[in-house]
Amino acid sequence: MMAMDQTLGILFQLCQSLLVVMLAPLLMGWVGQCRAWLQNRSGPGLLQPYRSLRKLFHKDAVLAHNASPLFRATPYILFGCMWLAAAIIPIIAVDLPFSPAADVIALVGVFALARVFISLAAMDIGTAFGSLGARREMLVSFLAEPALLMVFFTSSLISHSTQLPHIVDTFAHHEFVLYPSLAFAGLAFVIVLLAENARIPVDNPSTHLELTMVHEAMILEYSARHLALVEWASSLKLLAYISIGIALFLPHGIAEVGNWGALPLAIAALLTKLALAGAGLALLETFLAKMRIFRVPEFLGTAFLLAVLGLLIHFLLGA
Amino acid sequence: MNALDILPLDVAGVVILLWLAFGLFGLALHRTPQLITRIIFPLGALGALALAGTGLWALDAAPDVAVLPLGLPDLPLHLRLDPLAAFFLILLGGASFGVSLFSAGYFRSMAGNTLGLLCLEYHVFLASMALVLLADDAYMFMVAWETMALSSYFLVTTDHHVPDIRKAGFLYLLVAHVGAIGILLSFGVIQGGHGIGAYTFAAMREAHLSAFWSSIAFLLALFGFGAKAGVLPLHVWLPEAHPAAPSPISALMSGVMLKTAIYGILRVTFDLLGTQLWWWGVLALALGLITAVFGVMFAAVQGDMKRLLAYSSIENIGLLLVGIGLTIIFHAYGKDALAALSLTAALYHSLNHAFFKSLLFIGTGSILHATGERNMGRLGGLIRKMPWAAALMLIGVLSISGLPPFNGFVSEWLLLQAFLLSPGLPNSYINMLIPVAAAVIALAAALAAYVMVKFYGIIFLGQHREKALEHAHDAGTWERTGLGWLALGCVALGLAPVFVIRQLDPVTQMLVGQGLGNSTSNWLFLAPVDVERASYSPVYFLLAVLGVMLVTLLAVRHFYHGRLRRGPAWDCGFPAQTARMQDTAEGFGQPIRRIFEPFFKIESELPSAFDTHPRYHGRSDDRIWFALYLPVKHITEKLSSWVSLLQHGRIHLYLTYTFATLLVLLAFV
Amino acid sequence: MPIPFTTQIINLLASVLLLIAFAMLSQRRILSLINLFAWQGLVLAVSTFVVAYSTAQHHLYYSAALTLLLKVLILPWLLHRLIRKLNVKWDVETLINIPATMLVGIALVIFAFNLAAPISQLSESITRGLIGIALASVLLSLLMMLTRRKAVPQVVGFLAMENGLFFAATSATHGMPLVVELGIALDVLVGTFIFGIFFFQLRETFDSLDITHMEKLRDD
Amino acid sequence: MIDMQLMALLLTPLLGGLLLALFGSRKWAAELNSLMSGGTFVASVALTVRVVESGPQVAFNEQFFIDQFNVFLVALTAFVAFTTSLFSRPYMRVEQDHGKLSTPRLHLYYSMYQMFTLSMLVALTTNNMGIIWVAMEAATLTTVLLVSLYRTPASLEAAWKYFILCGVGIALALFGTILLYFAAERVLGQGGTALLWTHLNQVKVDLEPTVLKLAFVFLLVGYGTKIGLVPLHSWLPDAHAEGPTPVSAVLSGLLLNVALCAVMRSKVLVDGSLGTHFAGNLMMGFGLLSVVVAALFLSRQKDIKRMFAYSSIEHMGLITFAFGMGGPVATFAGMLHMTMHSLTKSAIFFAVGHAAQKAGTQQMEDIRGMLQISPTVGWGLMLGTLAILGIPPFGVFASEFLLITTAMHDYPWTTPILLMALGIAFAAIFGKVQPIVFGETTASRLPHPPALIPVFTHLLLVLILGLYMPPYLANWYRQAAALLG
Repeated sequence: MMAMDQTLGILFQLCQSLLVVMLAPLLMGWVGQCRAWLQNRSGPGLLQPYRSLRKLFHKDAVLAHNASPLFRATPYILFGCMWLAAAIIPIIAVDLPFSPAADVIALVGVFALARVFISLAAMDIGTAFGSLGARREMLVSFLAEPALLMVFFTSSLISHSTQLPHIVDTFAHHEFVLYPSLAFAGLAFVIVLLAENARIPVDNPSTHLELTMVHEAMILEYSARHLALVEWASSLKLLAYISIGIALFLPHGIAEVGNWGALPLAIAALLTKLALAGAGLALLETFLAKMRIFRVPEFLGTAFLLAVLGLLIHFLLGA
Repeated sequence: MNALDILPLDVAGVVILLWLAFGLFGLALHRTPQLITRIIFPLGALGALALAGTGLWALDAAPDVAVLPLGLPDLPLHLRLDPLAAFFLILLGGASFGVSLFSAGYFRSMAGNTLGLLCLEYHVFLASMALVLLADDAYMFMVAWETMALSSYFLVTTDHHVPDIRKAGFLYLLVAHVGAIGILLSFGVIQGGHGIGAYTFAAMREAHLSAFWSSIAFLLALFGFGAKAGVLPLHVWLPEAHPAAPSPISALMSGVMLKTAIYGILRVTFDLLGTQLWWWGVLALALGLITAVFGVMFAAVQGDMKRLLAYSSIENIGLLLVGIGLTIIFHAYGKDALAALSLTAALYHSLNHAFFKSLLFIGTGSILHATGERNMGRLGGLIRKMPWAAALMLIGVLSISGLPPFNGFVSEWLLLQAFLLSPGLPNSYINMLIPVAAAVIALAAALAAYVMVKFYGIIFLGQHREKALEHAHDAGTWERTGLGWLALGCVALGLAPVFVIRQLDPVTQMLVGQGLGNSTSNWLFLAPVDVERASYSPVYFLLAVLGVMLVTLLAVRHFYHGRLRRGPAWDCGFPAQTARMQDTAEGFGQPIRRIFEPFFKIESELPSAFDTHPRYHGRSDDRIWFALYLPVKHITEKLSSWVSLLQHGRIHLYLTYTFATLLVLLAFV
Repeated sequence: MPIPFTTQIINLLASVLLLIAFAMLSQRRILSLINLFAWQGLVLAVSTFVVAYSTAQHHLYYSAALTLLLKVLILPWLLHRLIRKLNVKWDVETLINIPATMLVGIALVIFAFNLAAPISQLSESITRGLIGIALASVLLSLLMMLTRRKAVPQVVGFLAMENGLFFAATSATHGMPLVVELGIALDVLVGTFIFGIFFFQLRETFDSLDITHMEKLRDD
Repeated sequence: MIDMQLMALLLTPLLGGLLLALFGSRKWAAELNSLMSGGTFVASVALTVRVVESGPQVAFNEQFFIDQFNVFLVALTAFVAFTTSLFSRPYMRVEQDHGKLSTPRLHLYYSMYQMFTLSMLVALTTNNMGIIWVAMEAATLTTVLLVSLYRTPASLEAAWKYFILCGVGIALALFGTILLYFAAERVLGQGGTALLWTHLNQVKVDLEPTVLKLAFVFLLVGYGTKIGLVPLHSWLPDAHAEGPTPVSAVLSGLLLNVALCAVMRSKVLVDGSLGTHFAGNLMMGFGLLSVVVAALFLSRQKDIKRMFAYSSIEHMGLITFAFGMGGPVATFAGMLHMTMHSLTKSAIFFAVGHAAQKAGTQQMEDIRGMLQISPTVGWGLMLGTLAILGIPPFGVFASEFLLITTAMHDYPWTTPILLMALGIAFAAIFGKVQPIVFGETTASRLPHPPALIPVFTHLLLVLILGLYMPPYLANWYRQAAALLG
């Protein structure tokens, strides 16, 4: 039975890993498409991200003369980290054998690792925009990261664990309880999600206007397969974040431990939830306006405060 | 004598004596500097390694006591090697092994006289740190403690021709001395009865103090050791002294010496004082948080790479103090398992900090040698000139930023776990406080990453900001070995936390009466409480990331062509990209300065649009210096000037003093 | 019990001693000051002699003779010679005016008497009350030292203080051991010589014996 | 036997004084001075060995009395006087070369130096409270001549103040002595024995307390002036700064101790008579005040010798405080501190002397970078300063540790005050000495090499005693402490 479970787990794990890496560009495309619809444009289609990736992989890479090995290694590290992150978040099944290797704190660490590398790579060439982007990215993150950690803390305190599967299990399969603290945490999480994935109002993924860009400024020097990996990693990151959101706040429908039969249902539920989240994201981006960079700390500070408030409410109400 | 009779303490004693002897040899050999660097320093490094081994050996052994026929008549010098001391000996030996190896290369071009003296001071410094750890009575402790301060003071002022360095050295020794006074007072409060024999630690352990006096002793110890550790508001010396010292010395001071202060706090709080009160922990926690945020905030705005690292040390000391504070709180409420967890976090972080901070500091030494420049605004692009140093320091940077799978992450993880386990304390205020504290820790950790990206990016990446950097050379063999050892330490401590924590068990057993067992037998998984609650496996983590990277790389290589062209960087339509367009160190810190503006005392001069020679000038100062230190100085000066009125030069007045004294005394007889 | 005649004489001499101390305190002329000092020495010598006679202690005779020689003859002569040589005959300049000084002096005397009262109770011999007078004259001389502006009166004050001490030593306690007295006398003599040397040096260096010139060494 | 040894001790400096009075102008006067001082030191060692072996001794018809307490001071005095004479040889030659001193002055210096040693030794060894006074006065007179040796306006002013203030002080001490005699005479009867300390010590319980109280006030104010207790200290910085450096060294290192020894002798009697802690309280008060005020004075000093003079006040305050506390450990600490202070402070003055000569000034802001011009002088000054500031492993720390730990137990409220004062003193002194030793130099080389053996001998002794105290030395101190109670 044990061995059976383990094999099953590994299968689940592989399954999810492949699923996320294939699904991520689609999510990107879906968000873009939704945005286009909301803005009364026809949009490039759901598969546009795949086409872009394909095109980028075919191109010749151009590297600046002074690019160092760090610059070349970063896309792989980025991609590796994001894939790992997306793969260990329980979205289709609770029992993933790889999950114990990294709990939520480690998950935050993975994101940080990727971020530090991309920021360093941005500074490697030594252009004005690269370091500008790196600086802004780190600025955004140093406020977003603690907020994210606080969000995790709230849910960890409720479920008495920092293990994501365990958290999800608590929320999804135990008695349904309303957690007011989670409302605050959820709000904070949305803000963090917007900030960390370079979405409006913090950053605009579809602009290359020098003075406003953050993420795009960092990857200006990347081309071809490197750029493809970076873009892919970005979409994985978005997927990972949305998955976290789903896992923490909407885990219902996820497959229980060793439950084969629930798997198709779980995948279907997941796809629905992802589609809804993507649409919601597009909606938010359409309604909000990009803010000045120095308003961002206030915005993220709000998230941080909300998250801490959530924690305090948890202590106050015990929920 | 049987070989089996040799005890760890004997070995430690021999190493200390050897260090002292090496120092004297070094002084004697000042005519042949190459002998000092090629032989004495590597031998000293071996001694350090031996000491670390001894510490490892002594962790599991029973405490070992020795009384030397030296010292005061009724208070001979007592030595004791218990698990706590053993752990810090490992830290000392491990970090100084790398630093000593590095020094063998680093000091090669120093003039003989200075080098001989430096060699003496360096080894006395090492020996005195070891003696601080081994001391088992107040006198021995104070002697070792002040010798440590003194030798490091001389090391700091090695380059005493620079007025700023002298100033830094003075400030350092002054604060150290004031701190030592606090420690001495603390011992005086704890003393175990009358007579000078009461000043052995053994007697102090037996002393039963009231809650009031225990608190006084704790506060004094916190003050005294805090001054050495750089806890706010006693930190002012640290960012001055660390940059002033030669880099290996900064490494030792920051990596090891600050830990002796942590050791002191632990020794007094958990070993000498019988009981702990919960509010001590709250105080330590609060101080630690303030220190951590303050340190990292100031680190972010520094332009001098060693100053930046010094402020980062303040931050890390803050984190350590937070860990200690948590431990006190848990222990005071009888939650010893949790106390063991937070104490493990603190100890682990001490060890980590010793490695990565030493690594970074000696790394700055290599950069300094290669470029002669400490100001980050004049560096840049060194990764291409110094690939070895860059690669090894990258490990340090990632470790200190608290990124998995390196060592900084492990201790941060443990600390956050301790926070998460805190609910359930009987005091609801503390329960409320702790999440806020955790939030602040998270903020500090995230800012640390910011700081380190700045540090590494400005120094190593981008284009050379100065022409002269074209001629920079990489670190030499000895230097690489030293850097390599410390980097190896960072990686090993990051990958094998379970092993390390098992070694820490006797220490936590000794201090809080409980060890931190690992709930799984699997050495790959770190699960301090329960695998259901939390677990982390750095090895799997690393393998996974590497595996994914490898798969990606192979896939990319396999399916697609590997064509690559080199071209100029894209110029965004500007006519020319120059190195001056990159972010400066100051520019990189600017957002932090803006966000935390009230905490800095900012002076800046912006050029107007019509200046023919526009110059920007700005500095961010520490408000505490102006709010606390200068007033104290002024008050003392004022008092002094009042007192000086006594010495007015007029003999009539002097006679009047005599007369008045006589009359007053006679009147009161 | 009637007080013995010798005691009456000693008490009388003690009062005279105190009177002279007051006179010195109020004196404005330097020559008179030195003369008063000589008179004080004489009183001291006589009182020592009387004590020696009444207690039949032979070494006190030597003391009396020594005092006569040193304090009445040699020291005043030396001081006269000095001021002649230094060509200074000015008035004594005081820092506080004389009446105020006198008032302080009276307060001091009351203080000294009160202080000495318990000690006087102890003594059953002739010395009753003498300690108080000796103490008063010591304090008065000290007061004189700290109110005089010039070097010579200050030294005279110093020597007058020694007189007070001698009086205490011989009359109040019937004399210290001779070896001590000899030593004291020798020291006083040497001291005076050194004073003399100093006067010349000071005058040479500062062109005056006004000690207010010597206020260069200060910290304020 | 003991008579002979004592005679050797006292006659050597006397002979030295006479010889130097005759031959002080000769070229070899400096060597003769050292030789005689060396002889005195040898005699003192012999005497010490004897006393340590066979306990307290009286000599010359009970006029002299040597116990463990004063023999330790005798040895210390003779030793420092000897090393100072070694130091003064090159120092005085340089002064002569610079035209600051003429040969007749040197003549005076050498003979007075020996007479000064003699008077201190007499004051230490005599059993007669009256003779102590006489010897102290003699010591004052000889040092007045030494302080005014340069005959500059400043040195005359300093000597004058020294003379007047100490003269008045010592006169008050005489009054105290008379009162003591007054009390003693009623118990011991008239005549020679009533001032002998050994006799007084035996009958101290019977002495009249009111008189003794009064006597002690006079003695403390009187000898306290010589010790340099605040507020009676005013002469001390002037005299130290303006006299020749060897004189500053012996004044600080020795004369102050001798005066303190006289106070201690009186304290033993007063304590016995009163049976209260009256004397101790007074001494503690003076000590504490001296420490605090002197520490505050330090930061405003510009003249290096003046600064270290204030430091001497501070340390004498500490010692007085320790003796005031009483008890075996505190007294032990006081004596240890006396030793350490004498050795360290004289070493500092030696180094300061050389440094000031090289820089041509005593103004600290003009003395810079000693390490560059003469590393040994620089290190001597640096280590000496650190030692006197109570930095371990130097012995000053050992005694301060004992002192402060005892205070912590007996009078806890005093320790923060003491330690704060020590902290202020540290900041003041170290802040000024550091640039003198470090940095770029302005000084020049001198024809005569500095006498560094005394400096480093002293510092080495202080270092060794900080880490290891030989048992016989500890026993000796302990016995002496027991004598003082």
